[in-house]
Amino acid sequence: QSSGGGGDTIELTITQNAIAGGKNAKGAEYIAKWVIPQFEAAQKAKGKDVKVKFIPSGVDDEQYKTKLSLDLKSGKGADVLDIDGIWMGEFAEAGYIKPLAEVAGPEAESWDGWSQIPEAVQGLATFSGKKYALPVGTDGRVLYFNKTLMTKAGLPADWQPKSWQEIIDAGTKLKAAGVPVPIQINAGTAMGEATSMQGVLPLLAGAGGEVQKDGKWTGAAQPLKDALGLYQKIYSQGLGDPKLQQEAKGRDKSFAQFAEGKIGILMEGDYFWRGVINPTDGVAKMADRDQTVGYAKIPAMEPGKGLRSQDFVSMSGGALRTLNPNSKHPKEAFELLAFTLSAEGLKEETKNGNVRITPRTDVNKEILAGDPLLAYISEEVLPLTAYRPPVALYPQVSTALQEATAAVVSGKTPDEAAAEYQKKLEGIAGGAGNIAS
Amino acid sequence: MSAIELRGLTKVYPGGVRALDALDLVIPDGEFFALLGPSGCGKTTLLRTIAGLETATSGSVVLGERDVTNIQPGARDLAMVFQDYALFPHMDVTDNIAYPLRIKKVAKAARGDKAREVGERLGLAQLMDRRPGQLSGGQQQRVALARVMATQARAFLFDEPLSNLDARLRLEARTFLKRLQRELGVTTVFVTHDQAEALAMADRMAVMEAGHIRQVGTPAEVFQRPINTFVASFIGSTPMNLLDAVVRGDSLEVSGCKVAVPESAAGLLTDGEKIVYGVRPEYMSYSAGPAEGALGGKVSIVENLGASHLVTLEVGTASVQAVVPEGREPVPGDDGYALPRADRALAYRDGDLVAAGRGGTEAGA
Amino acid sequence: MSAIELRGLTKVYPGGVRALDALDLVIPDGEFFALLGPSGCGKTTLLRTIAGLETATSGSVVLGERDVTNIQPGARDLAMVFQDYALFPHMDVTDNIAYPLRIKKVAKAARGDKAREVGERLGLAQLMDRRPGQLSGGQQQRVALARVMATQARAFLFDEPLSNLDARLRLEARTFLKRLQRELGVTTVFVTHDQAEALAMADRMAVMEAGHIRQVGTPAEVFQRPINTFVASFIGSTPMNLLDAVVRGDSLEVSGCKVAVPESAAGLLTDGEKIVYGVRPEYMSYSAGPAEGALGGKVSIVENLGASHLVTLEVGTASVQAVVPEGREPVPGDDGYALPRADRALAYRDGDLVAAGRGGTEAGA
Amino acid sequence: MSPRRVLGRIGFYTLIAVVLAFFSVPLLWLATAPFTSDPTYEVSLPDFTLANFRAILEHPYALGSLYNSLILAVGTALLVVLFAALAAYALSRVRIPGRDGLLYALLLLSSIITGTAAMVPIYQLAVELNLIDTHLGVILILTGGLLPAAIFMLKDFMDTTPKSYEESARVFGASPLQIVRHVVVPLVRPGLATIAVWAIANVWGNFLMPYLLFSSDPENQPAAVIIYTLYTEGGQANLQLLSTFGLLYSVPVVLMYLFVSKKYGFRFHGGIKR
Amino acid sequence: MALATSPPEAPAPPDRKTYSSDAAGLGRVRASVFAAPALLLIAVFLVFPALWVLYLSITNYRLSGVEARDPQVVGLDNFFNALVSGKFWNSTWLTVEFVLGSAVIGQVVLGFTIAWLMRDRTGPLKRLVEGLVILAWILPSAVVSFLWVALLDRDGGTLNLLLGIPGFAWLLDYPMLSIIVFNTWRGTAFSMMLYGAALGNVPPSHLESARLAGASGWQQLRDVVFPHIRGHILTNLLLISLWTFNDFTPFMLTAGGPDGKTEILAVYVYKEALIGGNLGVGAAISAIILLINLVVAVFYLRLLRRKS
Ligand SMILES: Nc1ncnc2c1ncn2[C@@H]1O[C@H](COP(=O)(O)OP(=O)(O)OP(=O)(O)O)[C@@H](O)[C@H]1O
Ligand SMILES: Nc1ncnc2c1ncn2[C@@H]1O[C@H](COP(=O)(O)OP(=O)(O)OP(=O)(O)O)[C@@H](O)[C@H]1O
Ligand SMILES: [Mg+2]
Ligand SMILES: [Mg+2]
Repeated sequence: QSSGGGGDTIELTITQNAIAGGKNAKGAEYIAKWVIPQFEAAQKAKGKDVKVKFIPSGVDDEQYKTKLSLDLKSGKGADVLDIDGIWMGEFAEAGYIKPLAEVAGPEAESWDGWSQIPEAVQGLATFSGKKYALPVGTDGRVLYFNKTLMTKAGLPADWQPKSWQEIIDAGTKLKAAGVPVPIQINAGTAMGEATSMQGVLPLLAGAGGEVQKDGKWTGAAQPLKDALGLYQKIYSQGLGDPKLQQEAKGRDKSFAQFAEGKIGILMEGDYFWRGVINPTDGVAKMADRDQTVGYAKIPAMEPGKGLRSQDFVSMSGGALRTLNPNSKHPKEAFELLAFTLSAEGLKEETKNGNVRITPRTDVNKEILAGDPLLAYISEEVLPLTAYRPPVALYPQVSTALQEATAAVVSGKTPDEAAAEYQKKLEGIAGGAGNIAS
Repeated sequence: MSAIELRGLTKVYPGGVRALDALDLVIPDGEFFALLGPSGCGKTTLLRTIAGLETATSGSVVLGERDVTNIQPGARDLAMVFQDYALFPHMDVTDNIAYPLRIKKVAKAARGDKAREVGERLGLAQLMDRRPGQLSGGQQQRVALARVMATQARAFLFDEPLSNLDARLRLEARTFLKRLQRELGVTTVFVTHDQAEALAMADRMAVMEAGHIRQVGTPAEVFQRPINTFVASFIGSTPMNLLDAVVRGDSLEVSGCKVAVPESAAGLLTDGEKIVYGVRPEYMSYSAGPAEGALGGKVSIVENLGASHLVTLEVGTASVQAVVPEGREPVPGDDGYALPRADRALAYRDGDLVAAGRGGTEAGA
Repeated sequence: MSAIELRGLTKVYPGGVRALDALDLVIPDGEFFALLGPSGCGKTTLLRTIAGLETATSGSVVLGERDVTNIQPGARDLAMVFQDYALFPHMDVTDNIAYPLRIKKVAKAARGDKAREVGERLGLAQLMDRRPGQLSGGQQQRVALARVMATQARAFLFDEPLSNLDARLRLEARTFLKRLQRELGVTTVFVTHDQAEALAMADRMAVMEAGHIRQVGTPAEVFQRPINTFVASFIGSTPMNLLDAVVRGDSLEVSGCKVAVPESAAGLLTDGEKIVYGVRPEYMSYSAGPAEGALGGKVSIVENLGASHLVTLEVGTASVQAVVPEGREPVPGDDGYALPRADRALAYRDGDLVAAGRGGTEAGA
Repeated sequence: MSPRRVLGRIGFYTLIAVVLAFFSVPLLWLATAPFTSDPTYEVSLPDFTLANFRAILEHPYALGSLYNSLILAVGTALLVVLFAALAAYALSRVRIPGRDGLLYALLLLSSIITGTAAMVPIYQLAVELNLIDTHLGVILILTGGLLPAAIFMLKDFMDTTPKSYEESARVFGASPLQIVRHVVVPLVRPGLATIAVWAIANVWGNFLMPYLLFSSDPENQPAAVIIYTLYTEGGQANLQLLSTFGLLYSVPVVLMYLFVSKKYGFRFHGGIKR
Repeated sequence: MALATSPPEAPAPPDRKTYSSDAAGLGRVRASVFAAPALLLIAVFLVFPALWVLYLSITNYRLSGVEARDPQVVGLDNFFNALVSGKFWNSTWLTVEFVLGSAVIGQVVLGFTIAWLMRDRTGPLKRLVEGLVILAWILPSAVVSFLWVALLDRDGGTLNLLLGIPGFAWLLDYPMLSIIVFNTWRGTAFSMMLYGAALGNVPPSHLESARLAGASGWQQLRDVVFPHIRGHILTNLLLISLWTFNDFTPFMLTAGGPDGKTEILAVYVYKEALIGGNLGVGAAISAIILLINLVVAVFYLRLLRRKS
């Protein structure tokens, strides 16, 4: 609902896909219990009567996105809203969101927080060279492994593979040691975006490729074939469970299986550590997480063969917080937006075990100290990471990629799967002209 | 004064069926009038047109002084009992009886009293709280009557109200209904396809066929002097014998037998003419031995009618039926002779009664 | 040889209703047997148990020599006509008639021939291609009969096959059916609740009440000497007069009048005893003036029966009905006297007939 | 008993047992999981904890959402039953040319509205009509979608009720509305009840419309939406809450069914009149 | 024909103003008033959006992106693209399998069987059976999908536990069969109730006269029952086919997978319109579904009209 200020009271609304008692409950709590009273008090001190209302939500991202689109299209929606980083392009193209400076004025550009946000993370909020939002945070992907199983298979507890071959070798050993699922790298369409982010995209980066480069989509190029080749190795040699990749609840099951000690190596983001196997409130709690679970950077195919010639790679995403161009009080809305991402606020949000990687280096330094994994990602992984292209066509391309992995898992050769991908890509991108191979 | 008067009433259904064809009829005040006819002849249509449930295609319906042809059924001040009684299954007996009063906005207490009063009169006092589904057919019929009585309508219309009852109950209901009508003195039109019912109950009756009224008269008139062969064969517990006959001087030749010319047709027949000779089985005397002027033949069937028997004789190619009193009935295979009563025998020419004064009142008279 | 024999047949429905109660009955070969009784007395249940559509709770059904109590209905070699005829609406007349043959795997051509042959016999030749919906009630009934006839069954079972017909058609069908049965000579059990039908058609009949057979006998036996007041009041076109009486020496006192002791009860009554005096309206002679031994009172209702009238007299607190021949009927309000025929009057003690030899055969004999 | 009959009995009860098993086995999970402290997809003997129920009672929207569901379901059912009954009655009793064709066309169109593609038109329509964020809006939209099938089914009911009841009331002078109130509605009550339960069951499970149309306050969201919040940020089902809430979410419809079936009996009439 | 000569005291009105002659005296005008609220709601909330969807189907409208700001009419492109894409035909074929399997065969046969078995029973057994069947029908789909995931789960699934075949992946190896059985489970109640009512209308005497002639169970069904309830069968087929065509619930079980093996049209539309944001394409496919439904309806009506 656009803010409609009655009298002197300025009414603001803020929404995100979080809700008390459910999805992202802690995020919702932070807004409702801390941001709103603090912000209102701060404004009052400035002599402004501001009322803020939080509109929680708790549904699939697609549904949240649909509703945001409908709201924004109709000139409705909250003044401050959270979106996923990869939606930025299509929202901007549709005119649903506008550059911050355009909405809130030059204050947006001169926000003091920008200086604390690394360049790469700022890129997450940048489209066509303009800043459309503030980043809410970011994440990174690593390889998790079960130290107990590794030891059993004769592998080191501080395992760090340097090439894909080492992953395969470790899988082979794990298999020999009787581990039911040596390696779990998401594949197939059932897991949706999880297959892309925790599967084919890191591998593609490891082979030195990108989905989109300089405005052109990458077709059936060698990096893709290599990435698919790794899938083939894993799933044709019995190192992974191909069935699990097809199950609608496959990802949930992979979590449960890892927690039960049935999976040796698992590629996942930091959410897995924070929200899944978290001994206190994860969905698949691992009481001995800190002792049993190890993590390693994702290696490039071979050292130096990764994206930007790196030895290790990762993928990151992250949410953005932006302004509704229809806001009646864009200045105050921006103040609210900035307030939620103030150092003080982020510290407040991430206390009591709700640690996550925030966009601000100053905050990260302080809060991540207590969590080895998050500190590891923040320090070791984020510098290597890559982001998905924030353009409208990306979701369809991602689906095509997932289908390619599915094809390989079910027995097609990487070349065939890559060729099919290229064909689909031509359909999505509107002709071969938009594709580089 | 006439209670109900129909003038040239015609009803053509959308499909083109002409269910009533320019029908004229006058029913005096207080009369119990029966409408009789075979299935599909238009009895229900006539009743429904009087009630206003069907709109007349042409002609008019006059109730008392008032032309109601274009008046809503609810405003005609009539009450109707349907063949299936149409008792509301979701209301108890009291509410069913009181329903017309409820529509007339009578206060709840008053209409309850009235319903109880009427119900008591019809012997329903014990049943006032039951639903129709918990009543026997005879009880349901009485509730339907009570509902009609509670209305104080100008006239009652009954559409075969007895045909859903047991044979036994039907007989009782007949007497009951007749007595009730006599007491109330309300003009009543009663539709039935059972001639015995019509004969037993009606003050006057009309026999319909294919949208026309063929004969109107008292039961005795219609029974004794049916105006045409249709009415003749339709009326009577046992069908009238209708036999092809040829006039031979002052007698008739019927299936090879010689019988007397019917008294009513005396002098109206020409020699050699082919007519239909009609005589009711009740008006035949039966004997085992030959008799002058009797129809003789072999007994094929003997049906027990209770205190008498219906004997079917094969006379030449024709079948002749006669009612034989108890104790004198033959067995199939016997020879038998049936002597018609000349004063009750009738002659039909081209289907119409040959008679000086003609029997009963003709339709529309 | 008996065609159908029932031994101690009992049927208790799941709800606990004892529809048949240890019933014994023997129906000889070739007989036209009528089952008569009020609604709910178990007639249909009896028929259906014979057919095998209901399983007997105890007792047995024997057809010819064969105990079929546990045999499937389809294997009992019986044919049944249902009250609604149960003609299949989607098959034409030929197919309907031929249906039992089709089930018996008779070749298509052969069964078509048979259907046509039977249909012709029943006057259906012109209708063989129609569907049941395009037939009148009477025609439908004949198709149902034809279907039964085509089977060459050991016995026919009819469940009120006439009650769906027009009053007129019913009379015709009665005669037709009776004649057909006579010609075919197939044992037939015929259920009805219409006593006139049973009397007219049956060779022998049984009167049922509440799961028991109350009386078995020829129509004349049952009509003239009903074994108890239930049968007495159930049989007869007009209900029997059943009047409270007190024995006073060699005559009876009925509603303040003195009438003769029934001949059949002579010597069997004790002085001062309270009995029920029964006499049929048909067995009364009516006169306008007082007569010795007659019941005198005021005429309340006169119903036309065709060639006679049913006169209701109010005698003291009782109503007495008498059949009065044509021409001698009174009008309501007249004084009238009805003299019972002593040889046809009956006496009932505690509901049962008081008589030396008792009328008819008793149930289970 | 003849051997054939014994065989028949055995066959009958075997079949019934199979049917019973088929329909009850999937329900086992709902009976055990809510009472298990750490439920998985496995059905196992629960440890009979009530902790999950405590947790769900603490959920800020859970109970409220059931109340919202109730409002939407009852509101929609009332409108559907009321409007469908009136329309079905009129269509059943008065011959309108092209009536059957119209009904079929509406029935077919209603299928498009249930699809996802219709959400944009419906949303924008609701915006234009100011129905966003109101229960009424959701109720009206759902009613519009359910009406054709409801009219279709109810008309069958009406067609099979004898006209003599109405005619008899009419001769007594009852007005058409009185006839509907006094006679028709009580007569077709089982049909109305059936349609009501059908409508309730439909609304009870509907997610998309309420989700889209209640944009600003989860306090208004029905259970069908709130059940989706019981996932983690990564999209994982919180089975403790989900199974428990699922049970609570199911109970009202079941109670409603039991109530209606006890009170009015359930029966359907069908058959397109030719 | 003797027309009435009007007596002077009650002159017949010159023009015959007839009043309504239907059972309740409604008349066209009042009937319209009765039907108006329903028709109005239908017009506003059903017909109008439906026509809008049909309009969308000829545009390249998307939920977001440039086309959201400025959709172009692309004519029948969406339809052509759908018709030449293997995915669409795959989906259509799957939908046909799904509708035939779960509605026409599963629900109809099972619903009829239960109604037939229970036809002249009363008491607790009947109430239990009907109650369970109806329970499956009225439970919300969000709950029901979990029940079936739990039932069919590969490792701890109740079914595998009962059958003693742990590890058998029903949803992966027999995905279509799984959702067909699921939808049969879910939707049988409607058919059961409808056929229950229909069987009540089959005159018992017809069945019995067939039995007396010696007809077997199957012969009774063929010769007596089916001809009688044909109207009900077709109403039922029409409604459940329609509903099944648009049923989205299987998505919650299989998400259209594995490998699109259960991507029925409703799921296809969901993916295109909601996940992919291609509302124009989604609308076009919806329109095609509508067309298929129309064909099915006409086919059923033909069947119904024939031989009646
Ligand atoms: N609503 C209608 N539409 C068309 N034709 C009708 C309608 N109602 C009756 N008919 C036709 O009008 C004629 C007279 O029908 P009506 O019901 O008045 O006969 P009926 O004498 O009452 O017969 P029954 O003794 O069978 O009740 C019949 O041919 C019937 O088919
Ligand atoms: N299927 C049944 N279940 C329980 N009770 C039944 C059943 N069928 C009949 N009855 C009961 O058994 C008794 C006898 O019924 P039956 O149908 O044999 O009577 P009937 O003499 O044929 O009556 P009618 O003349 O009304 O046809 C009745 O009390 C009836 O209610
Ligand atoms: Mg009639
Ligand atoms: Mg019976």
